[in-house]
Amino acid sequence: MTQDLLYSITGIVLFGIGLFGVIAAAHIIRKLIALNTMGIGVFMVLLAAARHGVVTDPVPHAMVLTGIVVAVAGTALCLWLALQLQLLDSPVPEEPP
Amino acid sequence: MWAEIVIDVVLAGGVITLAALSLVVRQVFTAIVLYISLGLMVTIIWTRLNAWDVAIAEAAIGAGLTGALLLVAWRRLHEKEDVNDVSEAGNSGNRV
Amino acid sequence: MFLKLETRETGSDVGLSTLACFLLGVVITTLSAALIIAVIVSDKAAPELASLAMQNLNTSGVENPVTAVLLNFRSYDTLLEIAVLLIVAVAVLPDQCFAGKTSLPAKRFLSRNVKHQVNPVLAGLLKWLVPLALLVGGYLLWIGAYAPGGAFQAGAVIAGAGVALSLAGQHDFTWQTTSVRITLSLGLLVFIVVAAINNLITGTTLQYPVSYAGLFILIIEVAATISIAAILLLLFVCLKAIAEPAREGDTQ
Amino acid sequence: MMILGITLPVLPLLVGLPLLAAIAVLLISSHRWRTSISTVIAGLQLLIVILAIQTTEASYHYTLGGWGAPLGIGLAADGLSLALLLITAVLVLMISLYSAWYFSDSSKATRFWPIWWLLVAGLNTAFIAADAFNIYVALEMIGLSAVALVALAGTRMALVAALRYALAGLLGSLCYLLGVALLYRAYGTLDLAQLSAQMQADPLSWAALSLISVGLLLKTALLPLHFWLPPAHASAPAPVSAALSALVVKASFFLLVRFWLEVFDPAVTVTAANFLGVLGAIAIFYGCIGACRAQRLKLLVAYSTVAQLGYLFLLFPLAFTNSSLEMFGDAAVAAVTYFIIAHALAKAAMFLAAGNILVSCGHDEINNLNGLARHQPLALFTFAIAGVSLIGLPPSGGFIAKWLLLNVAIDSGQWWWVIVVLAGGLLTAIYIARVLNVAFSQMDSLNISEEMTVTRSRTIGMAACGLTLAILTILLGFNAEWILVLLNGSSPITDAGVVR
Repeated sequence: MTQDLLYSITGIVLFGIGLFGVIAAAHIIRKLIALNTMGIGVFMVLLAAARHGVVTDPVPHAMVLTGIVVAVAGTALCLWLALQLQLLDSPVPEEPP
Repeated sequence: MWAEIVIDVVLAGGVITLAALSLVVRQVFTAIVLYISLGLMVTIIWTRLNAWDVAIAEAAIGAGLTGALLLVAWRRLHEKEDVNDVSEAGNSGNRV
Repeated sequence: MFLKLETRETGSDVGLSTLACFLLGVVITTLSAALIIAVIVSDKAAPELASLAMQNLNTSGVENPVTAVLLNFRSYDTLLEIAVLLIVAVAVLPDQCFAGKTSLPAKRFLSRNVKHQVNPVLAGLLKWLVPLALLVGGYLLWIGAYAPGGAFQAGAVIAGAGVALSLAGQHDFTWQTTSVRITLSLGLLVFIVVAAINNLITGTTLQYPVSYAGLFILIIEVAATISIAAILLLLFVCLKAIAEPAREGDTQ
Repeated sequence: MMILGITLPVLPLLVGLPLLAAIAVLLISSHRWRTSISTVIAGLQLLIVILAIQTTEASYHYTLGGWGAPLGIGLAADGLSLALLLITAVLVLMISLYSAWYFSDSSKATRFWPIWWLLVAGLNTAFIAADAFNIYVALEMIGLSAVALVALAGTRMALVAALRYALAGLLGSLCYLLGVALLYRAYGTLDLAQLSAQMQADPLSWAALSLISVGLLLKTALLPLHFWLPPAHASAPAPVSAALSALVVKASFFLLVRFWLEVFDPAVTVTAANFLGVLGAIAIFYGCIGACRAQRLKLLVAYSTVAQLGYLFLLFPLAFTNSSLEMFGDAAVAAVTYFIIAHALAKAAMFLAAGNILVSCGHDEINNLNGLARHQPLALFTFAIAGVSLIGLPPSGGFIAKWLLLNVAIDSGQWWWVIVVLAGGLLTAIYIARVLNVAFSQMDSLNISEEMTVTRSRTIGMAACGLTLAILTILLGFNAEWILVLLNGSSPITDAGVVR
């Protein structure tokens, strides 16, 4: 079994684990962890596809870099929304001057 | 050659274990810590796949910053745990 | 319907019944197995694109193939990605930032909070860590043209320095000023301006003249690094700002 | 494209212009300047699209950076793209004008305008994309900005809806990206035309097709994956709801058409196409029933979107009659494009009218809207015209759209879709009539919240925007050839130069 096949399969397994987590977990942070795990799985499939013996294809590397940045942006937005919700439920007391 | 294959198999098994563990552990905090470890382990895999650019970004953004964001949010969400239940609003939004 | 994708903040950590969990597990395992089989039985493409990228590397203006893809061959994607970051930045930016000409006293972006006591060891560590991170960030930015590194990594490391400062609690960041908004959008703005200038020079959007490609890429990367660092730091500080006051309120 | 002797790169401009607008409105603090710049740029964008349609041949392509596929990224626009770019430009102009009034005394305006323009940039990017990974970035731009705009409403319901929407959107993007990763692994390119040329009907293509389809269906909200749509579209601010229902879901549907009809067509089976058609048919009934049961006006309109999206998916069984696109592909695409445009105009008009009612009454509970006809005649008139188009009565764009759809269904011998289309129209009539019935009853007893003190000029301006769109819907019914000419000879299937 070659390295790229091993990591492709691992990537798909991670994707599956993450998918299960996104649907089954209840807590927003758990869902986000699962989403990020899915992302790592996809990145692994991409980077494994970039390996051709000695040659390494830079295009998937660039795609994964883009993907990582997009993932953190999405995670931050979700967390911000969750915190805003929390803020509606239990407003922060005004700090004494 | 064999040593490399063993390293790859161990790393692959390790990330799968960490990913599965971060799902099943009881405490959210532990899940976050496990996710950060997952990110660091994946960084090693990226270097094994000759993706050094990605490895640097993964360590800094994927594991580091995402982990910090999750921890900061967790600290706030964790406090008033018993009071808050979004599911009701979510359900009614769906049903109305 | 589809309660399973709801977002419960608390309660039990599993949003599904045991039976549903089991069924879901079976379905996902089957689908993953099917995907794995599809990957195993299919052939992999020949590395044509990889060799194509290597052939064109010498006219791209940089020596690191990943940077060449990010900022020359597929620079359009990178441009849009910076736009994605800007979306989230605007979404989480505190309301006061938009106030414009306010009566608020002009604060500096980074201010010292003397009231907050910090462990002297931590303070000493920070004194070294922050300049070091800035140095590493600058190095990553510069080396990105030749070796692994570049705007994203540099921006992330510099943002990391800010995160460390913010976590230590002795420094406050102020996002109220107009200059902050300029900093956030600088990367996108410079990228578009460079694209427009190159459109006038070469007649094609995002095509650099070969002899100046390195220079244009460096200009974009510097601006992008500043914006990426600012946005990543903003994301962290804004989340922390929502999370923090309540914590202090509780302990009082 | 040449204008006054200057060669304009039309396709890059359509992305660059909204991005510049986003930066400008982010940096400017004055409300008046912000809205004027937005209006001017929206007008400019419309002008560019119209000139692009008028001046040159039907299909465009552009090679960014001069590299060409597979190394570089290409842009492409065919008849379908141009039609969607046109409707986007029209709606962006009207919704921008509406928002200038809607957000005029609100602190939310400062956040709205930059994200709004970034959303527009994302939409234009998606409509002219010719590269699979570029589409991923476009989807993220659209998804994240749409979520941020929904959250602008700030209510608890809106935040929950936005959070669900965000999770669904990110999940969809990741499914899509895994599909692209598999494609890249097997074919070594991201360019849609090159993928299409090499495509084979093998397990990997089916895997990639399923992943990409699930990702895009999640974002288009086809029936079992629709759960996020009604709360998100109902709780967003009115102009945002209009844009979400009219444009955002259409972008992912457009990409779905691209992938099924152009890229994956050797791998698509009749069974798969029929499966989508059946889901679409169920969505029509489910959405209509949801709309009939809705208690709030905006939720009714949102459920109506679920139903109307169902019609779009009849494209797939109709186009893949006898597993070949040659017979009915063009006709089906033309009918559905017409449907998209008619629905976009009518639905945007409807949401803008609903926003008007919400602003002036302080609530939008359907049972308490008695006497609306006297209080808000303009908004109600707009709502009624848009409703006529949604039902598919002549003379309206919706009528022509359904008529074209029925024609294809009969020609291709799939009469059962005729029943679905007609029954859907009947159910639509029921929920539209329900609103009108309440609005015209007990003229004197409208419940208006006391705190609502809205200047009259503001509501009239807003109502005028909605009415303009409604009138456009009717005009579309009289001038069907406007759109059909645009599509003529450049359908995504027959024109070889489309993405190439």
